[in-house]
Amino acid sequence: MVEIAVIIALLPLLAFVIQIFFGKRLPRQGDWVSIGAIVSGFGLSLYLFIQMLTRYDPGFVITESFTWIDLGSFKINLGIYLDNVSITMLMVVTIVSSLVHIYSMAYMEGDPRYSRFYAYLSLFSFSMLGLIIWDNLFGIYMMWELVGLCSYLLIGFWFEKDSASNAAKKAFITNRIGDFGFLFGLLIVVTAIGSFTLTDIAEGVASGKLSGGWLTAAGILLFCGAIGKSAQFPLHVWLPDAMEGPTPVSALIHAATMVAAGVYLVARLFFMLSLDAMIFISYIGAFTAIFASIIAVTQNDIKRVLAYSTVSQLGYMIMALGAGSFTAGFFHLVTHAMFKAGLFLGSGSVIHAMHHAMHKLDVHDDPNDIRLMGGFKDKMPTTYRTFLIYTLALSGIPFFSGFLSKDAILGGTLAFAVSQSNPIHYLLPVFGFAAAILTAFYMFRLVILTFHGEPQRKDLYENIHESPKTITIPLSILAVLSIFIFYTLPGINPFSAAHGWFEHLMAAPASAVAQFSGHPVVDISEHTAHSSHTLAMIISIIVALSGILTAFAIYYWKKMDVEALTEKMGVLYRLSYNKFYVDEIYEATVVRGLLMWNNLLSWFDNAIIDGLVNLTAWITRHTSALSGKFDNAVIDGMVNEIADITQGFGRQLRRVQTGQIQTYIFAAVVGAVVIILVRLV
Amino acid sequence: MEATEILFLIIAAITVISAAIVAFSNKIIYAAFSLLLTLFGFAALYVYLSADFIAVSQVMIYVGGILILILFGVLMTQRIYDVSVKSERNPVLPTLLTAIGSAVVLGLIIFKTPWRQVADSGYAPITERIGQAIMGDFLLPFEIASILLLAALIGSVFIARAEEKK
Amino acid sequence: MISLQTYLIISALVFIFGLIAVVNKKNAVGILMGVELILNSVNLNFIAFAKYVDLSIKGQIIAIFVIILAAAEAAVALAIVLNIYRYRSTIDVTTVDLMKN
Amino acid sequence: MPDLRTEVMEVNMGPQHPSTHGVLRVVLKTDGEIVLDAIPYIGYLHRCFEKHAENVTWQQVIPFTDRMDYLASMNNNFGYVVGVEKLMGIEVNERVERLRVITAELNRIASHLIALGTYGLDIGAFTPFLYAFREREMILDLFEEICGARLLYNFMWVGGVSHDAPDGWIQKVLDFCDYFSPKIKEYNDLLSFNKIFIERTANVGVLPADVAISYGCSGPTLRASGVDFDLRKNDPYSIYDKFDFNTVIGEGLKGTVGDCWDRYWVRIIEMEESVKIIRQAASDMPDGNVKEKIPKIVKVPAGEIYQRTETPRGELGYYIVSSGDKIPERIKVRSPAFCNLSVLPAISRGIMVADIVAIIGSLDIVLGEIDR
Amino acid sequence: MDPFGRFLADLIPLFNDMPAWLAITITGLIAGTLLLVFMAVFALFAVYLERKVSAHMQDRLGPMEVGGWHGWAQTIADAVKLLAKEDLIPKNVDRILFKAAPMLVFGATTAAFGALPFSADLIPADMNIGLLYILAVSSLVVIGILMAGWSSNNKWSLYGAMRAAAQIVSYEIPIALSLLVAVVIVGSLNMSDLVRFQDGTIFDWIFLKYYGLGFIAFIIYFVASLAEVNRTPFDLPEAESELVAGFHTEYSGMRFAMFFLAEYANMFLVAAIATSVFLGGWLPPFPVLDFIPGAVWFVGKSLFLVFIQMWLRWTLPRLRVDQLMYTCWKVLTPFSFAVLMIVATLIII
Amino acid sequence: MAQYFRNIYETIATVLIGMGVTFRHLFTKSVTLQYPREQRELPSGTRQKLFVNIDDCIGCLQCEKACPVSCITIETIKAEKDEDLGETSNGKKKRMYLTRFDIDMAKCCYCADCVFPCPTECIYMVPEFDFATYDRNDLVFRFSNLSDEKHKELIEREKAKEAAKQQPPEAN
Repeated sequence: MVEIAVIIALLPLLAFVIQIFFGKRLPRQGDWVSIGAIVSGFGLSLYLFIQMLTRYDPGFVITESFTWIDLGSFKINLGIYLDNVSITMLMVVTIVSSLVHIYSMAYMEGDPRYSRFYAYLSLFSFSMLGLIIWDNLFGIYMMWELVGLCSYLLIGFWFEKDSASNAAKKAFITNRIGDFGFLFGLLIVVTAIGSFTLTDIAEGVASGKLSGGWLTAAGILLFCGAIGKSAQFPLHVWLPDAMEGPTPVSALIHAATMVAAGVYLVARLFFMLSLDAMIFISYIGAFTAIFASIIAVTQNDIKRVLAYSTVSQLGYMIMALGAGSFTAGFFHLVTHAMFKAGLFLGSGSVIHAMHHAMHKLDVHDDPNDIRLMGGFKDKMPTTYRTFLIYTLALSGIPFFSGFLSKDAILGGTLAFAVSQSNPIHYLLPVFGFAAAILTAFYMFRLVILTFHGEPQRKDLYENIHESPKTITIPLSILAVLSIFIFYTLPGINPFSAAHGWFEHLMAAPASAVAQFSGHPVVDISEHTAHSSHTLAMIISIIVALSGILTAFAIYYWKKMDVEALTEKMGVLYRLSYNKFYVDEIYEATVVRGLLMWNNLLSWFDNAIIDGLVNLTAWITRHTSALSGKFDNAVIDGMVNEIADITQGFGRQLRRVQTGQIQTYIFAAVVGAVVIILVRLV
Repeated sequence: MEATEILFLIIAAITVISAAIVAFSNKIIYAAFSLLLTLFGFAALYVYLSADFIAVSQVMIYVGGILILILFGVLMTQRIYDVSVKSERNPVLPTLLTAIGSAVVLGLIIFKTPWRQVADSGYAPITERIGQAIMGDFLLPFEIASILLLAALIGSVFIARAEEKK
Repeated sequence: MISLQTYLIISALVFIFGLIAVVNKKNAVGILMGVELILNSVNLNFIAFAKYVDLSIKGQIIAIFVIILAAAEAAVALAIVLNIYRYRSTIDVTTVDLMKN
Repeated sequence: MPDLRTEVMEVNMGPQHPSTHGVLRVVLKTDGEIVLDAIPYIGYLHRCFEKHAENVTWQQVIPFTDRMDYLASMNNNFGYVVGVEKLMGIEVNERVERLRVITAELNRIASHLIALGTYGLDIGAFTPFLYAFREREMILDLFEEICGARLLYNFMWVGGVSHDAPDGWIQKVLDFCDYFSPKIKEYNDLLSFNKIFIERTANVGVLPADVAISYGCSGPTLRASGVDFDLRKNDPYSIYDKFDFNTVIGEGLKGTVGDCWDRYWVRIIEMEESVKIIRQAASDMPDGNVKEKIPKIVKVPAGEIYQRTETPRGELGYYIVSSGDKIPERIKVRSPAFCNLSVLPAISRGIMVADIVAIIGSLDIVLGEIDR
Repeated sequence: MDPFGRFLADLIPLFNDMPAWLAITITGLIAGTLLLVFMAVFALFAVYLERKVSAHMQDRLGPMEVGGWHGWAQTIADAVKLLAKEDLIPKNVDRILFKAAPMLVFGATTAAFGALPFSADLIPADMNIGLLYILAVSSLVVIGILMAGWSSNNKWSLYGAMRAAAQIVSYEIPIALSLLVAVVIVGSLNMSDLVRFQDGTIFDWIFLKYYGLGFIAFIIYFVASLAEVNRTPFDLPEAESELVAGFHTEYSGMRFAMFFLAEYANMFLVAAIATSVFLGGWLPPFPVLDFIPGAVWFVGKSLFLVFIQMWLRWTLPRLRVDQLMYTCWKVLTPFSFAVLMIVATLIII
Repeated sequence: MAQYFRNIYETIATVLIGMGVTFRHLFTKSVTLQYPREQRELPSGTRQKLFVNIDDCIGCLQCEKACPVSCITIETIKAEKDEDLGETSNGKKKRMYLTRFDIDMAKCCYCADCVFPCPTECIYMVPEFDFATYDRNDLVFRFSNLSDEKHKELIEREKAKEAAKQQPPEAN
């Protein structure tokens, strides 16, 4: 088991090494190396996955570790931690990664750094898989940074474009801010418990080595890493910019896997979250969900819409985890990975087609702009159909996977709100539903603008063609995987996954905090959970349908004039369109603040210090003018005498300062001799 | 007096005298080559101290490495038109003071300290113990030393390489 | 007859010669040689102490580290000397006084 | 801070130096192993050929031409006699022409053998040198048999050749051709395709075609730079137009066109081409009196001619002025090796001392011809 | 007492009665004399061999006159001639260093010979760090060469000396690393331990061990040792077509003879190290051949390697300085590192 | 990277090929001749040392004129009408006493230009090449075979003739 997991992770590393050194010289630039590695990884994961299904044991855990660094009293162990969650995650990552690898064969064809691209993809796959299987936070942190690096490399893959390299830098720096939090949290944990291993931490927390405020702080700080990586609210700014990278990268890294790493981390640390930390996490998630979906409504770049949608959905997952719905959050992670990757790949297909059309017509325009599309559904039937399935899934329409997980989340938050004494926590489900309606709205806006209606640009439209097989096949596979049935088995109830394998196997881990304090962190009774689920299901269907209807009303049937609507919404529209000015605010506060501090210092230097100096000079000048009027004979003599003495003294002193080491050595030796003599005699 | 002691005295004399030549020779190249003798003398003394591994390392690293570096330094920094390259000297007085001062201090230390001496343990192969110690107790300094060497390597290459003309 | 003091005396003498070389020579390479002498005399002390006082191999190990250090020092110092020579065409340390004043 | 300064060392390479192929003196300005400038100084072997020629009779000039390029005396004779015959309007018979072509090509092979043998020596391989000499010895034996001399032949005379080929000589020549062709593979195994040799010579001393042309290079040196220029084809003299052979030009097989390896390789292939010519010339050799046109006293009608021929080193040109006397008015020689050597400074800046040796060797200079 | 002492004591019972220090001194003297004689005889023989090998490879005969049968006495005559030659010291050389240089080179080589295991008994000095000792002492040769080059007051000599120094110092690294492979396998630096480890048949010799890795290490060592002794294709320090004769351009007569002898002795030295470390030293390839004395095997194997050195010399051209360094740093060193790492890993596993 | 390994492979392969060549030659017969004991058979026309069959020389000075380096020095004295110096082997009458026929082989350039004009084919090159000497003067070969007395006598006669020529004819 463990060996297989290690092999799964190491295969892409091998591919990376081969690619980076020999890639250019291999036939087909060696793409088959990377693809082969990840596909065999997928096969092995499938094997693990099937084993997991046959075992059907929610409590399955297998760990194996060895000592890596032995500093006597302090050891760093490295090891593998396999449970149902990580096996499922392996499955998700390898499947999406395999499909993206295959997809890229067509998408990246003819790129001058084709082999380099595959090398990066392989490196990413390795680090992501490694992140999943490590049994300790240190290893996870290492891989965490490695995926960050890969993300940086891949966002900036077309570094000739300024925007791409800037986006890469932005992503990297923003992530570092979050990682600082991670690091500090790590330090708190290791200081208190003395080990990085998850099991040790669990034991430590359970035995109270880390508790109270420190526990909360550790939880929140570790979560900071997730804020950065999963693009949660204050640090979400990098993800939309990251769309400058190639679309397969967006699908793989910035929709399905790496951004989910934050969620995965929170899921891994679920056992050590105190209630305060959970509430914090939950609100961050909820706010991000609503915030990002508002922005998504007005974006015109197809990938940006999806990016903000991703941010919003990640917020969902975080919110669910924070609200104690471990299973729901993780469930959404899995389903979302499938259909969001699909959405990105679908958008990539569209962009690919647009790009080719523009290239053919020699038009220089943004191929991502949905305002230039329209009516593509006849031209690209497969893309359209799959895209529609994903959109339905994302919007939370029954019979699709998204419905199940979204419903679980909303139910979970509702139950959480009910179980808490403070009614303010009803904000969480409210945010959730609001986000859901917006999600349905903007997704259908996207679908309608892209695939329905009249073509906006006839010339482009004429030259749009369906993408090649290597693109449509991954799309179809992902579309199939977005159907409810895969998640509810052995049950076939399309409205609830409660009896499916997923909910059975991915039961929330026992909270170590609860073990220590003796009472559960979040106490939700069976009944509350059930009733809230039913309620949430009804509301969410209504909400989703209303969102879809609104979208159709505005964009398809044109019941409302878009222009007028935007006029009417005014401030809100502009806020949304300009992404709530977050970037500008950062510019104004953080960047400007630093600059201002510099300016202040320089002003202080210029005004105060120089002023003082100038003042002294002025005084001196006047004094000397005064002294000039004095009786020269007396003063001159005195002054000259003093000057001579000073000069002579200085001249003597200067000889000490020869600038030659030997003199200094001499002096040092003499000094040492004198000191030792004094001590000895 | 035993033969080994006579040999010891000869070696000690060679070491000290050649060290003196290093210090006082006017020809830098003579200084460099008598440094060879000094280093050899030291290696021989190490053998007397039953530190044969260090003795061989001394020969290998000092003679085979550092001395060659120094010779390169001499050769590269002298205009090669004449073999006799004089090395100029600083004023004598500070040197004299330094020498006498440190001689007095060292003499006092050597003769006034009551050295806690242990009986001569005789010769025993030591290489293996050194290896064990370096890989065990002294692993960290060893690793640091290797990093230091690497840094020195890179640094010296960087410093010494000819700068490209702009 | 060969005792600890014998070694200490030899080492002290070499140390003093090294010091003289360092203080007295104008040639940077000469100074470097003086430094090597000093390092060697120190090494001799370490090894002598290891044999006569401590009866362990710690002294020898320190000596090994000193040798390593000396190697690194020689490499870097010579690189610097060569660079000085390249720019100023002399390695007379009394003229290399950019730090002066 | 003063300018960046490096220690420039001036080293004399030669006139007594193993790899200057004679008494050439090259003054190297070096910075360590890097050569900043290489200036050849010549004249140590100056013997006043041109002045001599103004003081001896037309026939007596021939032994002096032998001594210019002492490695290819036949070819030196060839140019001179062809020039004088053209001035005099003599047509020699077929047998003479064929004998001349055979000996000239044999001598080309001998000269190239020396060139590649000594080149191996320059690069440090000693053995190919002796193998090359072994084969050259056989050619010299053939020469000794036909004209009695092994190095300085005085074989081609105005109006004919000094000796007719003895019985069976032609067969011996053909036998030699059969013997020699497989030997080339041996040289290739031993030297040409040796990786170390390639590393030493390929991409070293690259002589671009335009530079080669502007310095007036000729022969294998020029052809190795990719210029298709061979006087046997481009300005045929004697009966070279009758034979089927290829002009060998450098292709940059192991490096860049015009590098040392190309120059070496051109010579190797040229030997094969020469063998081809010899086989054609030696097959069905006509009978005839080789001396019938040799005048008792050569008197050349007043006039002047510039006759150029392709020697192993390149274009050897005789500018012959006659005032109608028994003695030449003026003979000026355009020496191929001189022009070839003159590119040395141009292609040897910024390379290593060892490369200088490789370049000089690949130019295949003969000081006897440069200094004359 | 060391093995050689025991060997002598067995031979001459008188030794057992002597005071220890006298016995040690006398064995030392005997060993030294034997070594010197061996070196001189070997060098003369090697020069003769080289002449003959080169001659026959070039379809020549080589010396045929002096001494009758195939000119066997030619090198002896040459040695006598060199000894009898006028002691020529050029005018502007640094006389002290000029005289000291050949002695240093010769002395270093002789000293290194002291630790060679000629056979189970015939080891002049069986140190526990013998291999390291040999490497250390033979690195002294560089100093001698630098001395010679500098003191000659000749630019070409200086070139040669600088090249030699750079070359030998660089190639010590692959040499040490490839020898370390064997050291790691055996776990000892003692020369006779190294040999004894390979007891058995030819397949127990290190060069046939560890799935060909031993062979790679052996090849790396052999190639690097060619550079260490300035043999073709690494004979740049004395490249006659570039530097005339390198560091010994100005030497003649006896001093030249010392360089010359030291060069050939060095050839034997590196071959002997290879023999004892990789090729089973004094051991016969199959135990059946035990009746032949170990020293014969040892010298025979070493001579075979010396022959290969000569063979290479008369086959190959010479590298350029940068290519030389390339070969060392980018080919031999990485490969020897890799082999060392793999072998170490295999041993640990 | 692949280039790197290819380079290593090529180096090893070509070195082995070269070693194969030299190894083969180790066993091929050598081409050396042990010179003083073994000697090569020189071809018939070989041009080594000049030789003059002085009995056939008619003193026509053709060879002296043909020599580009003037290494042949001939002095002749005309024979009296009644003197019969004999005939050359190809039937030409000799009319000259050869008081001097010196060839300085140190100067000779072995071009054989002197051989061809000779009407009696008395000057030719012989296959003798090891005539090295310690003194350069020993390389001047004197072919005149007149005895000293005869030589002196002829000189006297010539002098007398000269004197006679210078005296006015009426003195007779």
